[in-house]
Amino acid sequence: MTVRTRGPLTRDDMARRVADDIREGAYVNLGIGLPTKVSDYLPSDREIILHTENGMLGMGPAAVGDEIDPDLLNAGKIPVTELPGASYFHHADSFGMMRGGHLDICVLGAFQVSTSGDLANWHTGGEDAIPAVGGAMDLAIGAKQVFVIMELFTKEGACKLVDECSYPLTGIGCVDTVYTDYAVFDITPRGVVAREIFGELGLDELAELTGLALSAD
Amino acid sequence: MTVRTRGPLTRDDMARRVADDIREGAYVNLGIGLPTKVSDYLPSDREIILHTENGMLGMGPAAVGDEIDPDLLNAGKIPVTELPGASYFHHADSFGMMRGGHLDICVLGAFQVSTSGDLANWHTGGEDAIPAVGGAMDLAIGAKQVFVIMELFTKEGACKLVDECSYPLTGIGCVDTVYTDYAVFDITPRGVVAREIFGELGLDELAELTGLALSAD
Amino acid sequence: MISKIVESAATAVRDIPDGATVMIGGFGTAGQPVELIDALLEHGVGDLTIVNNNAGNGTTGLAALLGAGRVRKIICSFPRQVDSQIFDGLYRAGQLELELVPQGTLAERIRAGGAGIAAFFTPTAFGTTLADGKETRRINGRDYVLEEALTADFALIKAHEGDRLGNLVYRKTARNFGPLMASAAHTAIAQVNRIVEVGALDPEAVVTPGIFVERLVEVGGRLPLATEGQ
Amino acid sequence: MISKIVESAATAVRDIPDGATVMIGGFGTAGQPVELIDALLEHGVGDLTIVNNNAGNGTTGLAALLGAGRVRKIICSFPRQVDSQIFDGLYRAGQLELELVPQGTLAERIRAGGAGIAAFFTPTAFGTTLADGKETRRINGRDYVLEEALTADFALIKAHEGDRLGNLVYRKTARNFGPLMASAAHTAIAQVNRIVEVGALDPEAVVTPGIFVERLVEVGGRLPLATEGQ
Repeated sequence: MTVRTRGPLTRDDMARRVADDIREGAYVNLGIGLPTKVSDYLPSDREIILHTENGMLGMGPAAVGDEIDPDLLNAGKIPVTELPGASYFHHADSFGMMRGGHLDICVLGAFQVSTSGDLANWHTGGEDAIPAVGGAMDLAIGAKQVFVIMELFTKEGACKLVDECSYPLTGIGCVDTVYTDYAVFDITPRGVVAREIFGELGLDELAELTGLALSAD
Repeated sequence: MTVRTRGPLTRDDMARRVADDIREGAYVNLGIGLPTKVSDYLPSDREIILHTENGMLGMGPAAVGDEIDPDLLNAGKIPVTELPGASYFHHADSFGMMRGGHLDICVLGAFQVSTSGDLANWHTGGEDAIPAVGGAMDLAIGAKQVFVIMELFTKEGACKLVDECSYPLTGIGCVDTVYTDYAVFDITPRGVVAREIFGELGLDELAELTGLALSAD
Repeated sequence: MISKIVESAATAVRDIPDGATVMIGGFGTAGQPVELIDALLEHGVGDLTIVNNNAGNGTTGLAALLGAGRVRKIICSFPRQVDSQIFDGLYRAGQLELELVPQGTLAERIRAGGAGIAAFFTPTAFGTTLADGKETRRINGRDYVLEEALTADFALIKAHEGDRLGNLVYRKTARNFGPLMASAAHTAIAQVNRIVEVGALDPEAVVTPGIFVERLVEVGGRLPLATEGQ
Repeated sequence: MISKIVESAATAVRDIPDGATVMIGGFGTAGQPVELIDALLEHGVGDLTIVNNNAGNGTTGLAALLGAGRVRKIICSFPRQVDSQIFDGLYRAGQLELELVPQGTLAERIRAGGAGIAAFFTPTAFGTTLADGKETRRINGRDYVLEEALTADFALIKAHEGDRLGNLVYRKTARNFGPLMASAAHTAIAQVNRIVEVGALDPEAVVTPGIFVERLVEVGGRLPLATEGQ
């Protein structure tokens, strides 16, 4: 089999698929990078409240032109806007919201996710790499549901959903669902369930491709 | 010697004496009861900021008439007023101010104070007594300086400044100065110093009366 | 559209079951959610564990709940007051369990419960009978007591204004335990003097963000009566 | 009359000694007290321990302080950014000690320092390399890591408005670490966009009560430039 590194879904498709699973009224934190793109696809008929770790609920879209205010940034330090009903708070309160389990969903990127829900997304472990953790570990253990959005394979063809993470961990057993370009995987006590497979592959083919024991929904 | 239970200073005198020792700019918490009376004697030429444990800095005098607002009470649940520059905060922040050592002075009543600065002011230890601690233990250990204001003797003539407290403790080694109707006592590493004696007694007489080893300033 | 507004205090409390742990806001009467407590009394459940700073004043509110025999245990800092006769009688009769907690430790335990902190070392109460049996530790030359977080099934609190998202502001010293309890309870129920439109509250001045509030009910701006004494 | 107002940033920082621990507010550039950092750089002391969420952006502010060799150690959560080249070089050369702390743990440690809590059990980082060597404990079926409070000799923060008593309000997400650091430092120094009269700030909306602030200096409403990237 040739290395297939990209599945049927584009990154925008993946973001749209995650957005579909965010229900009306949810309090949601979107991580830096690909997760941020989810905000572009939140259904307009659902009222969803975005949290940013740097002290805000009710975050609106990225600021453009005159809207740009250097005191109003998201976690990626991009200028954003404020929606009606927003509130500001300091960092201890903001991370208390995470750690205390008040966020319904957080969406994170990942280097690897294990079949038991371990998350590795903060550090490659490379000797020369400068470590930077930010809010990753707090987000990983805090939200009621942790969604990971990532391509299933690295550019080199290595599967990122693994039996055991080789990268340094961000959190243990914390991931609930992994949204990839091939499928949506739920991490359950009975193993990994491929809840939804995109494109033409069957469950057996996906299991072979990933080298994992998978079951269907 | 006959039992002498009351010294030269009245309770108002004692409160005035404490007030004299509160410097310009101090953040001060006045406990329930006699300590509250200190506020009546704060020098008008000094700006002193009063904290109340139930979530306020910048507390003003007791409210009268139309000023009475059931949402604006002091720790004794008496309606009070708000001064310009006041602020409100929740209980965790309010007690963080105490515990974190931000208050300059708190003034407390006491059943007993020991010569090493232990404080007993929350519970008589009586079997049938219903315990109630409130903020007493937080105040005892939190302020930069803890002043106790109390009559030196009980009505039965027992000295309340003692070598070891017989009542249950509120805090250990926490009292700095004891303002009584007989004298002002500083609790120091070298023992109890009678910094100021009121009326006609000499140091030796006061030592005999109290049964304590005292030194002069 | 999100709306956490419920029509009545009775509706707001109707799923509180027997045996629930319920935090109730207020310092004395300031911030006491009188209408919610009355609804809880009317609702009729018992065997409750109540977390409040006090243990009831006079014969109404929390005192009435105690008097009706609905409370198994109370966790508080200052039960004895000039008008705490209902508590006093039950306690002396051995009909009510009391967990006495220093006020700042009570506040911090509730805050920890809301913030996902399991336990913390505090200097308060070290060397006193209220630390009996508790783990202690010397850290950087000072002695501390280990205290665990407090959480609850429900919180009943009183705020001044709120919007349909559950954002709340308070009035003066009626704020006290409200924001903490809202964060520490699975279901936080707020009575407010006035419900306002979304956007009417200044985002810089919101004290309890809506994420902490599950239900709110407008009780029409009634202010409680002040009581004197401790 | 109390006045915590000082005439200039230079005056505000002039007693910061060599070897001091200095907390510096800001999340990236929002809330970064640029003028105070510049004054600290000009002041010339070194061997500093800095607590900040990041480790400098570009070549100004905190990055300039690092670049001038004034910092011995930095305690932060997210040093590596697109424009953290000064930090990166020093770190790789072994000329700067790094204590990496998860952002929420950093915030909570500072808050604990201000609130007199010596240490706390947090679930964050359990089972990761950032908990290596730390005490852990299972509490009610979940695993936690013990983390100690952080305090500092000085805090440099940026607020929006302040009065002579030191009461502060912030603007939007520039609030971030400011209120926490003010509470955790022996001497908290705030630069504000505008000094207002006592009584001008709404007591319900004051975020940092003056008790936490020792000095404030007006820097004239300059807003920092926004930077993009992480």
